Amino acid sequence: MIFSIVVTGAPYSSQAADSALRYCKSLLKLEHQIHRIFFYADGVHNASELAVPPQDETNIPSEWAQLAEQHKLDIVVCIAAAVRRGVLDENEAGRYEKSSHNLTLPFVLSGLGQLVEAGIVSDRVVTFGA
Amino acid sequence: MIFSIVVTGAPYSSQAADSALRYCKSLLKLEHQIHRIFFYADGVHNASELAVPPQDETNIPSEWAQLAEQHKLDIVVCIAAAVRRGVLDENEAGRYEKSSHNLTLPFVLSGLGQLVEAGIVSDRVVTFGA
Amino acid sequence: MTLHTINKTPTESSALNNCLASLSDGDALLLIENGVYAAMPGYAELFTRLPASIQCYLLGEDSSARGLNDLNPDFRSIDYDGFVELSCRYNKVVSWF
Amino acid sequence: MTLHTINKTPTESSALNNCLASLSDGDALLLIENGVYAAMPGYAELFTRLPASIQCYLLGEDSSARGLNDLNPDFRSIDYDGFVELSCRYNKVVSWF
Amino acid sequence: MSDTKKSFLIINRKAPYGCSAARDALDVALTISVFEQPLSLLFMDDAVLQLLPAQNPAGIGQKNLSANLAMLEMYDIDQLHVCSEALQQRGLRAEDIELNINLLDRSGIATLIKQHDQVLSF
Amino acid sequence: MSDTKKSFLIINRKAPYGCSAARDALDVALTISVFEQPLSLLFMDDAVLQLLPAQNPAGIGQKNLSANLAMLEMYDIDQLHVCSEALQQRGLRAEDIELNINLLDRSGIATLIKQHDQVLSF
Repeated sequence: MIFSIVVTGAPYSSQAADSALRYCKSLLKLEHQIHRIFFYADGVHNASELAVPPQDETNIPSEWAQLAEQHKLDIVVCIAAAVRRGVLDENEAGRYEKSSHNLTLPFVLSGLGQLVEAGIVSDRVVTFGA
Repeated sequence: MIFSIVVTGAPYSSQAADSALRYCKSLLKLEHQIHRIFFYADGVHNASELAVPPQDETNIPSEWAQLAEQHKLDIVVCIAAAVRRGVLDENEAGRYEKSSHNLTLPFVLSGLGQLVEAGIVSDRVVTFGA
Repeated sequence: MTLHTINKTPTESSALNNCLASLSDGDALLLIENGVYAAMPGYAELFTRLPASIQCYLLGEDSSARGLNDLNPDFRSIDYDGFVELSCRYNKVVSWF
Repeated sequence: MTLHTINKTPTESSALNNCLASLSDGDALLLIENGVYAAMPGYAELFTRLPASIQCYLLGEDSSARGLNDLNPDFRSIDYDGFVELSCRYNKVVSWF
Repeated sequence: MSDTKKSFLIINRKAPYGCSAARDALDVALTISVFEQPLSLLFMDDAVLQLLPAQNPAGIGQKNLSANLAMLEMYDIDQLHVCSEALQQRGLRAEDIELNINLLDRSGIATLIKQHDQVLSF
Repeated sequence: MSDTKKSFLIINRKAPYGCSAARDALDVALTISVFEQPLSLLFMDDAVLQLLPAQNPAGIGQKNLSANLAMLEMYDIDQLHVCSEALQQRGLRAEDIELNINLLDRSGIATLIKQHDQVLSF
């Protein structure tokens, strides 16, 4: 079955990000297809390259990145939500004349159309809310 | 009277940051002393240099920075809360081998002792919670 | 005597509920942000058992923002300067969120 | 038929309340994260008026995390694989948070 | 983009201005309409407070949500469903709302959820 | 640091694990004790759920909060006040809590707030 996942909570601030990660691992284990994981609202902080959790805790941004690389997942961050919250890729950093950027690869910034398209082509959309 | 302010909400995600900013402006107008503004939990995102709100909205991190410079305010971000949420100064970025940092100046990262000390020396501590 | 601020609606969190259960005579309530919705006439019964010694305020910027015109007359509207003045007049500020 | 997930306690938000008001016959409830506290025996009366056609589940990882041992027997404990299976078995998933 | 259609329901449950949920939902609604997918909006619980007229958030540095909601019809978003119980609990009447709304009781809400393919919550 | 003392009250209202409030409060409590200021903790509403024994959050990738709370006495943090109404509403008894706690009713909570100089909420 084709799934898409929406995450609206930041790591550590709410449990949503951790729950979504565990749910996605189960989806892959049970051989479902993940069309897209979409990070919206405070969920954009899941993509922060600068987050440094204590060593005995899960590094959620890097877990997402690893999972995405391993399984060729499309992990998309809402660009409008991200830019206002200070999560920028190289492109946006350039556009707004910021000297640095902090989006972890392979996360990509894109528009809300990616959420809607995911809803159209997926059998299930599951939201993990903050 | 000596005030200290605690902010635990991120800009845009909650109204707490905007309320705290307006309250601080009133404190200064009424000639009270602000001993410290302490940013804790999700409030650490108030210090993000990379946040780019739409042009017709308040840029809260830069408003804090301006207010602090103008009035020589001590604006302190809890270092533990900030590091796990991806808000780093140059020092911490170096420590964790990150290629960039995103703390707006004159915000400083420091420990929770700065919150407790503020509570000891201030007549009032007012928290703006998320 | 304590100034209690509440910034959540009566249903989105238990902040108001918890605050009302924790008041002492002579304390004051100040509704801010989403807290101002509690001053809608429809919620008036939440406040009927308050002792007369409890002063009730709301932040006018927040009630105007939300389109609240017809308000519970027990609440006096103040601005941020008024909020600061109350913070001085009472011995401490407790935030319920 | 819909799978409804709830991730808040009965008092920290109106999520559970809103969910219970929106069920159709044959739907299922799944308590996750802080939502699992609703399966404490002390909250059993919240669920007494549920139609028998509503299946009730909770995520075992979350109830163990929180030290909940003595649980409302109407709730069946599942793991993340079970959560995925329920997501397939029902036509859609609605999240209440 | 394929020709497939999915019907979307957006459930709004939060008051405006205190958090970003109301605006986040509105942005998603507008995007769904760009994709020309069937869309309904449901306002329940505190979200009925989004529908109050005469909002004026200039004093708190935010944009006027009610002005945006009033524009939804221009985007052919005309399925605005409102929980009648939520209005009543807040002492509001349908006449207080200056938008073209459809009142729903509990069973109406259950049916609405049943009728849509994808449900997004805010 | 001056010799001034201020008494602190930390009000806990949130359940553990779902958000960071419980841990944030604990970190502040430990810091206040380092500064050797008088400190009381109040657990009301969902925060009484922080006090349940046998928590095991390994399956959700978090640290055990109850283990940390059990260590508070070592830091001379022994003023743990608990709202009896909050326990009762959740079907809990004082005997279920394996910590040395002091039960308070509404007027006890009001008095506790009155007695402290600074109140921090979580």
